[in-house]
Amino acid sequence: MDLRFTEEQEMLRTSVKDFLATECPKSKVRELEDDKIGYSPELWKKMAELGWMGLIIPEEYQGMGMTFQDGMALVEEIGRSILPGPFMSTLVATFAILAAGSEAQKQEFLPKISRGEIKLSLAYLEANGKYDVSGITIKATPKGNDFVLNGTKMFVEMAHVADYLVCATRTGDSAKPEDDITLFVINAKSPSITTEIIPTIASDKLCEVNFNNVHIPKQNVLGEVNKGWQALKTTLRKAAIIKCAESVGGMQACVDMTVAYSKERVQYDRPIGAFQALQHIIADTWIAMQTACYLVYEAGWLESNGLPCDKEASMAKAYTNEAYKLVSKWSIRLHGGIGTSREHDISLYYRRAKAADIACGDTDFHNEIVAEKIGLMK
Amino acid sequence: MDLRFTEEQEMLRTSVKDFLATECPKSKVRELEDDKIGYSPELWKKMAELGWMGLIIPEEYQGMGMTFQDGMALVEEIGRSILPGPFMSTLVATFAILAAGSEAQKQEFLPKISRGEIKLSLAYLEANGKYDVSGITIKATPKGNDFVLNGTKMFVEMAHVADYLVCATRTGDSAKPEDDITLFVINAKSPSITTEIIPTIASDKLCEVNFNNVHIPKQNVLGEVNKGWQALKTTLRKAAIIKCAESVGGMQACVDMTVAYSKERVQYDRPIGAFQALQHIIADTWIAMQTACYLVYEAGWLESNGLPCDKEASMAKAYTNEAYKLVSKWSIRLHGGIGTSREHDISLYYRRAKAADIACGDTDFHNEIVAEKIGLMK
Amino acid sequence: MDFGFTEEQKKRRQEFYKVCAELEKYKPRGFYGLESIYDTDEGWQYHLYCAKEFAKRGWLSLAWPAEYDGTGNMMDRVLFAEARGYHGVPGVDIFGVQMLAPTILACGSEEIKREFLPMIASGEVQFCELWSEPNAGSDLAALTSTSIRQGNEFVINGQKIWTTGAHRAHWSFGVYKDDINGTPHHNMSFLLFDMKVPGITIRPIKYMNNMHLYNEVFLDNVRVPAKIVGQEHEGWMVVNTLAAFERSNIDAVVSMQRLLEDAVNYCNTTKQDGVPLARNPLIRSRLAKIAGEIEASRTLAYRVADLQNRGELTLMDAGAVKIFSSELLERFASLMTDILGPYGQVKLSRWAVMDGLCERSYQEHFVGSISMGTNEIQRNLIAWRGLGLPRMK
Amino acid sequence: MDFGFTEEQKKRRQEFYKVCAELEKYKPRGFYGLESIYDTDEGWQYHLYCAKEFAKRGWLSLAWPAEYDGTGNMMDRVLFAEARGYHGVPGVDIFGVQMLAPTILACGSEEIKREFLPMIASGEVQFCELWSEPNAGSDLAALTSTSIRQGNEFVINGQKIWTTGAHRAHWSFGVYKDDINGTPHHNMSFLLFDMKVPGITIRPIKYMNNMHLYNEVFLDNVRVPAKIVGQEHEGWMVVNTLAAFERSNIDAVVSMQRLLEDAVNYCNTTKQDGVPLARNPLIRSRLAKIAGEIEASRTLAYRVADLQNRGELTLMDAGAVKIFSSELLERFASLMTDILGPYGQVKLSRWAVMDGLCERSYQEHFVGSISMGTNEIQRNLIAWRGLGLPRMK
Repeated sequence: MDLRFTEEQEMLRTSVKDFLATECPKSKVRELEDDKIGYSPELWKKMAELGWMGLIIPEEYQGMGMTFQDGMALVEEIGRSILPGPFMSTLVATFAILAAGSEAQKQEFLPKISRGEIKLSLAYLEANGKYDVSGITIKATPKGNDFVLNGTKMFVEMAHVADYLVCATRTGDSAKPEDDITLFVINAKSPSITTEIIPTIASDKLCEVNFNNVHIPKQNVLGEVNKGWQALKTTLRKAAIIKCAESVGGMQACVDMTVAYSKERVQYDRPIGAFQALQHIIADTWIAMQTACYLVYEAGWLESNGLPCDKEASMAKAYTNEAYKLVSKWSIRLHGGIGTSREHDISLYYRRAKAADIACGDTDFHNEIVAEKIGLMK
Repeated sequence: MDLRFTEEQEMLRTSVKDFLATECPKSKVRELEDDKIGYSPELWKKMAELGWMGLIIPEEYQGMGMTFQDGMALVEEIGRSILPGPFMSTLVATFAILAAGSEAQKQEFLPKISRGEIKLSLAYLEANGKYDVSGITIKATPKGNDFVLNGTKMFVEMAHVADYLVCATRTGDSAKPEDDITLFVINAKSPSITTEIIPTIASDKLCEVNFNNVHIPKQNVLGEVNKGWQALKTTLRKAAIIKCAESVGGMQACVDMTVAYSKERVQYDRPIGAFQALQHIIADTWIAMQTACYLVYEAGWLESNGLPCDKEASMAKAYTNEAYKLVSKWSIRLHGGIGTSREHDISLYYRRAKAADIACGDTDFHNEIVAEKIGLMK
Repeated sequence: MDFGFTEEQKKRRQEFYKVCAELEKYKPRGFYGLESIYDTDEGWQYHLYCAKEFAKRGWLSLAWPAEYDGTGNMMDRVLFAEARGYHGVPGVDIFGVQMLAPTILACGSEEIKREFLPMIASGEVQFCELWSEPNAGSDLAALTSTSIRQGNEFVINGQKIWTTGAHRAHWSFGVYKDDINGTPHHNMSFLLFDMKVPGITIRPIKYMNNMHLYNEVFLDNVRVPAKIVGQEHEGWMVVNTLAAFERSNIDAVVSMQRLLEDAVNYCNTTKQDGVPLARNPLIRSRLAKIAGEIEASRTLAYRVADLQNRGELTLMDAGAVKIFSSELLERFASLMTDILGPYGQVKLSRWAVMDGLCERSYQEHFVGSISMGTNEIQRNLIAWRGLGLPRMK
Repeated sequence: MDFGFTEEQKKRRQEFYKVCAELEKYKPRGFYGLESIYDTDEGWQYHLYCAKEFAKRGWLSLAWPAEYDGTGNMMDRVLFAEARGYHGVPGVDIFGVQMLAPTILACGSEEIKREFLPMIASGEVQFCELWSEPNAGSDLAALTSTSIRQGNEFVINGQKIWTTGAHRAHWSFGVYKDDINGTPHHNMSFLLFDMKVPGITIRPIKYMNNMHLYNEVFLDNVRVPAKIVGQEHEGWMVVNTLAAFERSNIDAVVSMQRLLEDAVNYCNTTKQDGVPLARNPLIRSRLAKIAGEIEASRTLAYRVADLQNRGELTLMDAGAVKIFSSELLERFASLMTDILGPYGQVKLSRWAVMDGLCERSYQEHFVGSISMGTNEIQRNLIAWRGLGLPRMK
């Protein structure tokens, strides 16, 4: 047991932090929130050059071949700095290709992802808003050498700029909702696909995506027809853990900013950080952040080592959801008026904390998984 | 609208407070906790002389004819001072007789209650631990001019010294659980009844009561056969509100004691009450107490005026359950080591807060009633 | 203890509800709370329209003494606020009607009363509060903007911040140091002036969700006639009088009742797997808890009104309402966004549920806990003044 | 970052669990936690029996350096604690083994080490901590009991309070003012002495549930040989060293894992209306939340052990574990008594569910949040020392 980041990870963290401080300051974040596209292609190119998109992709596909935990270290910094754009969505889709892709598919997509040539997203949720597998209802029907897809996916991150969508569909009528899920990699630029940005609290460009008789060649099935659930489950679990890493970074930023502000801001002739009631609140936010950290790190270690971790991933996500909302809420409270303003950075985290809570399953959803995994009878 | 106690109530409060301060100091409370009988007959006699048991009984039955709200004012002081014994159990049983008793029954029991000659208790819960009507399962079967009762009631307060039990039984097999409830007034001294004290957190003498072929004359039916539910429901609602009044008094005592202690106790060269973090905790306990107060007072006013208040009573009980536990917990925390000791008074409240939470329906039970009453579809 | 209303009060309440229900019909979509009053022109016009309707009926001066055309009973104000809150209708200037008017009644000279009370009651003149400064947020004693007397005028210089609605208001009230060398708490005046006088620059400060509520107000040799509430140099006392009125603002409390009904309705009509959300035991339990807390904050507001009626309101009681109701709104908004699932994050749009109000509340609740003296300051006041705990030097 | 164990650690863990499972078979009914060790003779005998079994295997000196027969790895201590916590088995003196031994290793002279470490490792000598005084609870600097040197001896006078297990312990460690006129923090010594020397009077202080855990200890001209840990007059430094070991006590953390399993088992096997409690969505949600928090406190305990292994443990990290785990136990106990309904209040008896452990925890959790420096003091330390927030004068 050694609960430190590796030296390599520490270097990565520092470089990511420094890079984003220069390339994506908070003024840029705010600008991208209001921007229709919502990301900076130049920045994307630089990130690709640094190898970020390929970080966890094996070297044989032109990635850097680093571990899932290394990826978490990167994403933690992204969460700390806040980076709008299709990085996270592409990463999650990459998990799906790694989990289910054939060798040919990996050869086709992973090098392009590594090089930053394509952006992806996972199309999972639907209008019903359900996080579990029964929420997937849109049907792909075989027709000749194609499948034909109709229906609507909701809250698809950055779909409006994605080149490909990894889409979870239903290809049968089995009684068990897990049994007839099929994943496709779909060219998002198809004219039969329309996307529309849903205005959200984090302005993070979640989209409604409509599939209107989209023809998908059979070779675009990711994994086997009707057998997509296992790979999707793995993908969603990894997505949840990596989202937690992002939140952990965000929480750390909140605590750091609040500590710094409370040392500077003077009221009643002393820094507000000298007031014991505020000290205790700050200490509590630090504890919430710290406990979330190690839950998340543990889940990440298990995932990275291929060990079973459905329970730990769900514990981490449920806990982190609430911790991030709590920490960012108190950070605003402690900043006072300025904290509620758009020109101050702290509310960026508060709004993202809510988005992070929703992404990859909310607290109730994950707690139900935990309930099962600790052995509570269904 | 006038949210002050009446002058009469204020006088009553003062007299109860002064009386209990002299007659039932905390040393006495502790003694009675360890005592097998659990109450002081001399004290009981004095209380009767003051008219407490008959306070809310109409004058025609030798009571003082005061209102339910007046009763709450009395009970609030009992909660503040802590008074072990069969006062509350007798009061609750009195509600049942008032709600369902025939004129003859009222003539028989109420004057004796007023004079303190008999002690009563409501036998309601069973081994299944359910608060709702479906929890009542023990059967009374007609036999000649009697009913024959068999079965076990649980958590019957002070049953071991009660002269009579008001017992909720089932006298039919209707599909609707509300439909065949019958209430009886039963002579608790019958040799076919055995009682055993269950050791509990508040040492408040909750009993297991076994009915072994107890013959009950038909004239002891309270209200009509199979029609007991309405009266029982009213009784339980009044019991819940009056329990809240007791808790409100307990909370006030907790806050007062903690404020006083924090002004006296010196650490780091100043009274601990000067530490802001503790000030804020104390302020929060005060707010919790204060909010509970007015919820409870409102429910009591509605009840006292015969207005519908199932919703408000359940809101008050659910809120007060949690508030009292919270306030008494923090009161111990703020007292530090001494607060955890048996020789200090504060833990008496903490233990009673848990008992109060359980008595007359816990938080989930009452919140479910609230859920229905605010219109959430079943 | 009597929670009941007189027959007259009941009748008046009915009237309040009737008028507010009518006004609700004209409410712009997504109009919600204080923020919507000041953010858009449409919202501001709607607010003024409602104000006129209320003024017509004498409802902006409800709780004032009879000599100033009021009923003299705070309970009327509460009942009116309930009706407005329930229907989500604006029209009552929280600064002019709710804070300034009672302060003037308590501390104002007859001259000030005769000039300003009718102005406020007319609904045509809206106020803002020139209060906090960049280095004087909670700590108002630290303010540095000055008002220097020159004959019958004051010359004001300085900078105010977090001024809600400064970009809309016609008049302002505020405090300024009028005696730079004076002893603390005896060196400021509480002044009223027209916001259209020269020398005032207003810079918007956007709220985190981009709404325009707050402003910075720069005062550069602003020359105004001397309209003082209370004594010159003794503005601190006036500030404290006002603070109690400010914090016992119960409109926010009662508006939650409506949000609860809307939430119940949403849960009854929205199905998941064919089952209404209302049957989800987690939702039932959580909404029931919130409902109890809303009822608690309502009774606490009644208590405040009752105390006000007898002139017994303390900062402790006012602070309790403020703390409890602002933090309740936070919990409620948080719960509602949870119940809505992925839709909890959606802003007013064709995808929005409940017109995006939950997403908005999730951000706007901070207005309650931070402004008008942070909840932390309120807790200090409860501890110090209410419970008599020692103040650390 | 590596949360894994070596093969050797896994093997050792298996051994820990095996032995503890065996020892559990002899556990008296209702034996639970620290309190049961000291309360009854039966509990104390069981504790000593387990101690002997552990001592035999060298497990009381696990994390000590190899030269004192340990493995030198804190993780072994954690794994051992997990096994004990899981099986609810005593046998490890929290004062001697968990606090004093590491403190002696860090600050003790070779002479002290050679005398006391084997004593502790034997499991035959149990310690108590003479720490708080009536007017020095959290504020240890305020203590007034004295130890005056007379040649090779000290004469001790004063009064200690909240001394856990003083009525059972063979030896004590504690701090006393050894220089009444000395400068603060350089005027006390950390002394060890046999509790059977003359002049010691022990008065029980019953816990709220009547258990005998705490004592007052009166020291009246107690004459003891000078056995000092650290330097004379410099006991304050030793106290601070010990504090970190004290607060990172992870046994309490891991014992919750077992309570969780018992709770799950109870909910699976107890039916209401024919349906297991486990299917109640409220119970599912609440137990799941607690389970996540237990896991969080476990990982935090691992982190503390990891830091200790590198000598990097700070009061901040130790305090976080103490705060989080003690308040978690409070929430857990509260939840469990709720789940048990009316049975949540029942003490060990024929009506008790889960041997009345929930009712006990509901009271005994305060031991965690109040002793070893209240959680409020811990929060101060995190703010001051950990986060560098300014300390108000």
